[in-house]
Amino acid sequence: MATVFIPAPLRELTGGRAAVEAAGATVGELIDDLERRCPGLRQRLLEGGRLRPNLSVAVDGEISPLGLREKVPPEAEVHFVTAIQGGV
Amino acid sequence: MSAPAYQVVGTRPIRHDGADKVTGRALYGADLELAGLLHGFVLRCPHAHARLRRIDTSKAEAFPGVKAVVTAADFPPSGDRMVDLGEGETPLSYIRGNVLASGKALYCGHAVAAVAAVNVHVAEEAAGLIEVDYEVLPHVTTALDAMREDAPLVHEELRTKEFGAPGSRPSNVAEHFRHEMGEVERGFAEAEVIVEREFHTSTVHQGYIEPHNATALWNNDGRVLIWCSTQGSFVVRDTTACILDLPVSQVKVTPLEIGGGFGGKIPVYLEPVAALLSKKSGRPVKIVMSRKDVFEGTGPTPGSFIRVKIGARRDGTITAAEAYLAYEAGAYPGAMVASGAMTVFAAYHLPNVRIDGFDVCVNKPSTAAYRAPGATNAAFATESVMDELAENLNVDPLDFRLKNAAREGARRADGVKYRRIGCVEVIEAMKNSEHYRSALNGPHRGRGVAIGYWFNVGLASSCTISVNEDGTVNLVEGSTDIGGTRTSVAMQAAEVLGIAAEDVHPVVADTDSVGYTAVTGGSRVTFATGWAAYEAAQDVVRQMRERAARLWDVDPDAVEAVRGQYRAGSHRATFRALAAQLNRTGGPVVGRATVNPKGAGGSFSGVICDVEVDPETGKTTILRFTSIQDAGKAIHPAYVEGQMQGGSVQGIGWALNEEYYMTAEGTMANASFLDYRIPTCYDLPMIETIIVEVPNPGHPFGVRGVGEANIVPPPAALANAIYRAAGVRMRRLPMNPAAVMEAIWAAAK
Amino acid sequence: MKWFDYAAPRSVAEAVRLLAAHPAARTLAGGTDLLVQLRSGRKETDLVVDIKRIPELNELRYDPAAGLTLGAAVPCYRIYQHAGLRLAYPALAETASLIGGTQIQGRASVGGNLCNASPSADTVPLLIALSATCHIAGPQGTRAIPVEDFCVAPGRNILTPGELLVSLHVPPPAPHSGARYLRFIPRNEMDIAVAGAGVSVTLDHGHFRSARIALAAVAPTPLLVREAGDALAGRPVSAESMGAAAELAKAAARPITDMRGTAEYRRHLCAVLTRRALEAAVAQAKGN
Amino acid sequence: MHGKYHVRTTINGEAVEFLCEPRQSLLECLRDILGLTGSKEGCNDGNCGACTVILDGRIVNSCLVLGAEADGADITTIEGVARGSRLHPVQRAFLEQAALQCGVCTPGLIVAAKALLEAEAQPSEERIRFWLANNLCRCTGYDKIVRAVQQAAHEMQEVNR
Repeated sequence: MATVFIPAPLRELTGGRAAVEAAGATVGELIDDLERRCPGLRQRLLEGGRLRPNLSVAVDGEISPLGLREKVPPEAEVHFVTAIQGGV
Repeated sequence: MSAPAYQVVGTRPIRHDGADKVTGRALYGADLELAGLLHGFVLRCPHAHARLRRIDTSKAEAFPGVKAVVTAADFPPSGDRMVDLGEGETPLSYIRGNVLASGKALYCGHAVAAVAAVNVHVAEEAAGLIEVDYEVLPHVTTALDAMREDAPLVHEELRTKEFGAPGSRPSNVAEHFRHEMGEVERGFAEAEVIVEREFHTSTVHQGYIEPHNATALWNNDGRVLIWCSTQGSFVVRDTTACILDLPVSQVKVTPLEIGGGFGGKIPVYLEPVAALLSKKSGRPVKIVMSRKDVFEGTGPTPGSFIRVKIGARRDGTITAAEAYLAYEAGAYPGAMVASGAMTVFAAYHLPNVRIDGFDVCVNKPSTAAYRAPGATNAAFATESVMDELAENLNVDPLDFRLKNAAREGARRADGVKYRRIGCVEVIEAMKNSEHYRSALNGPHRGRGVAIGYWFNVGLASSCTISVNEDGTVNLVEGSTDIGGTRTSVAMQAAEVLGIAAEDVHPVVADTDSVGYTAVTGGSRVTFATGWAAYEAAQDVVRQMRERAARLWDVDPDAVEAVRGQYRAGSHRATFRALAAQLNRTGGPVVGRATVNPKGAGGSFSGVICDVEVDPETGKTTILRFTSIQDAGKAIHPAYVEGQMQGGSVQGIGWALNEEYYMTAEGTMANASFLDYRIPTCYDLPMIETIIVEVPNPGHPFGVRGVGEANIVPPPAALANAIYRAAGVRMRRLPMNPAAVMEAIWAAAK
Repeated sequence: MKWFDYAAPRSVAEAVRLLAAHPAARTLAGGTDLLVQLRSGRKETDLVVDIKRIPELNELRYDPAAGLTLGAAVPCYRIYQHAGLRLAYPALAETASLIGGTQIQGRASVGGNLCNASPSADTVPLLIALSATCHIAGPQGTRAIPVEDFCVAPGRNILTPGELLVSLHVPPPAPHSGARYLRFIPRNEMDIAVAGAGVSVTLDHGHFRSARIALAAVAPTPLLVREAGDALAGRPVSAESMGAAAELAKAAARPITDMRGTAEYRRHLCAVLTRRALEAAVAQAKGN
Repeated sequence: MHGKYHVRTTINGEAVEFLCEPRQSLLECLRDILGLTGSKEGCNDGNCGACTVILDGRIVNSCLVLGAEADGADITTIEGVARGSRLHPVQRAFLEQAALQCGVCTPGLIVAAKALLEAEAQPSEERIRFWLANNLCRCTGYDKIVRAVQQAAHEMQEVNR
């Protein structure tokens, strides 16, 4: 089971919880499991079957360019963060 | 365990492109000459906000010497396609709209049309004959004004994105997000001292000395050849292909030397325009921006309004922190407020924290990255409030920071856990420095400190290394080199190969000749491209071990390679010796690697500065300035020092004199290097540097990108020093003499 | 930049003829103001008359009895390289080394700075304080006017079409006299004065025999404040007397607010700079 | 087409003739007519110093000099600083001190520093910083540039002794 941290604006859908356990080998599967536990979350995270353009996903603290296809090791931590652009 | 003794890493070789740079032979974009070359000039909107009712280019097209005129109408339609160009997903219509305005011009300086002619004087005169029917609209130029209900709308169709739930009514706020951890209200209830302050920062520009330039040839075979000064040749290729609706393979970008960027040369401005002009005229077209164009028509960093509230107990432990960040995105969304939010409290371990970020469109040039984008604005607020808190708690400002410093395992406000970081080590290095321990005597003098963080990025890089028979190697990579990274990348390959850095010949190749390489930004080149060079060199070593095995008739696994010495049993050979026999042992050896590394360890930076403030004029003189930064492992120490000194002086300029001085009409009054005051040589003391090395476990040599964190602390450190020198807390940038004088008068009332 | 023709007359007469025949012509000395204005479109012309090859405009002669003759086209660097001038007029040498930066001083001339007639011109307040006179040649012959009357409005000088500033004349420094120009700029160089004060003083046994005070950037033109200088005549050299003169100078200022400073800040700086300039001029006067 | 002006100069020790429009600056002539692209345009209004050349012994911003004004003048550009294949001490010092990053301000700074060291043997740090105030650099923060000029001054002193 991975621990998914819920961004503040979405905690209304998780009964105020900041973190939710969920099962899944990839981020996509995790979101499907989350949707079962807290309906409405998927629609807030995805757009057209992909992560919303202004969102990134971090698995164990690492922003992943693979998005929904990123593998999620057991006991991992998953965060949905606002997409951050690099810069010099 | 003591750090491994490296042969090349940590030394200071002369940069490979040095001779060209000091003799004037180095070829920058504006220096390019091509047969039949035409010169372009871009006509820009003089109004802060205007509808483009009609553009009549007939007189310009008839002007003698003019060969082509283009407007946005010449672009293929972009529809609602989204593109990811290394800066996160963005609507193509926004990117294309910023290259040539269509429908509305959103800021003074917004490109409206372009002319190509036999020389730039003719092009400029002809551009003056283009008749544009502007319907001037009301404008708004600050975040707070733009957030009001009645504010003029920059984009009528824009709705505020709130984490997946778009707002219903039109707004200038493109996005609002919130990070929250723990219980903030309870935290503030436990606090015995609370400081809450509001801060304003002005729009500032990266200020690179080389104006943007681009040369394009729409060749007769349909390929678009581009030569330009950019931080991302692949970004230019992909963006230009998208805007012109061409397959990527049809665009080839050759990056020439780049005269500074600091994030401002990541976006695309001229290349698609030059390409269109070339297509219409059938000749190569070069466009070079004037300094005024660079200020008004490229991507400064956001002006911002920030409110920070921090509570702490008497024992100096922070119990809660809250931040409200409203950043000006400029004409198109994307104000780097997300990175501001991520770094505003990044230096501290906070149990209870809430951060609200607002990305607000205004009628100003569309902002681009500027060295740790968003972090300097935020740190100016946080580090000023931390200084006030330390004073209230009667504790040394560094001890107060040390007590709350973020350590490995601490969670940032967005929940992500820190890996090994050097925040504590940087603060301790500041405390133990000769500068901090030295006395500062004399009236009207003060010392200020501040710290800052940048998370750095990995992203993709490619590299190939081919071995020459004389034991040297040719290294091909795709990262445009602003600060000497050709050398810091070559050094990492040399270390693995066990040869001298001078024996590696690095080349920054065009987009046809090297694998995809992401932007030169996010302090990533020495980290990520360096890693690609490390892996490519390992690939070479593997192949050389096979060649030795063939020579000695042993199993390749039996061959050991240590610092360029190959051995198996009694057999011995140097890299050079093996290289000389490549033809006999199987032909050329080429190592290759592509990386998309994680683990780009963030870098912490600190500043100690002593100032004197003239009580009669408010002018701040910097007496002494020290920058401290964690580099993980300094590959080329002189270049690390150079990044720290350059970032510090940009931070000093941002703090003391740089601003976009906007007129009531929403135009920039000081679009020149005379009145946009970047620091001169005569305004500064030597910039002392202390390099801290807390190795980044995520990199073969422990590298942390150092390019950006160093610009973050200076404005706050200077504000804190000015407070001790003149007794006034400055909460608005720039802290120029007039502002400090007015604060002194106000305090005296 | 719009096209224009170029001419380089070799004599004053030839220059005057050219200027009279082309009312829209612009004279070019160092070019560090004119070329920027032509390029930005703030000024336009169809003929640039380069006056740097006319002998009289390149004259730089100091004679203890007659004083200084400074050709209008003499670039700043020649001023502060001239040993005699440095001794007799140290303030003028120092002011010439303040303008812009080294490269600017390689071209910019005091005559050009004066003809450009910017309210914040750095050399003009000091020339006023030193009682310099302008020698002008034109179709109707030559005339001389005090430098304080040369600038008439922001960017406009007194020259009529066909007239040419040939040289400036500065009287020899009186015994026990001193001068100084101080300006305030946010940076330490490469800046336009937010405010400036040029003063000269002549002392007589611990008292002021006379003083002249002129300000930059606080009026449509560089401003001679007679009453501030006259107020010092006869008074003892003291903080009070100099402070009073500084307040009079401040009172005469009519600054505007623009991107380089607010009116209130400029008025405040007038008093500070005048006092500091007087202190420096007095120190110098005591020295010789 | 309007008439062009015939200019005869000496550039880096060699006699050079060219035709230019009166409105073309010396910087434009060097770069676009003579192909000497070492001098750079950073602002075109005399505020950044990237176009610094030596004109009749004095450093000037070549963007604020008309090509026509250079008739009969002696000009040294960055291309003329090295002695054949041997770098000038200032050039070497800039490399050894890593006194450049992007390099676009480097030609102007080297020409300015060379002129300073030919006029003054051991300029103080203050003097160096005052002399170079017109040469803007955004990458280095100037520290290593000043040290490079000091190193070159020391070396040139050794050579002359």
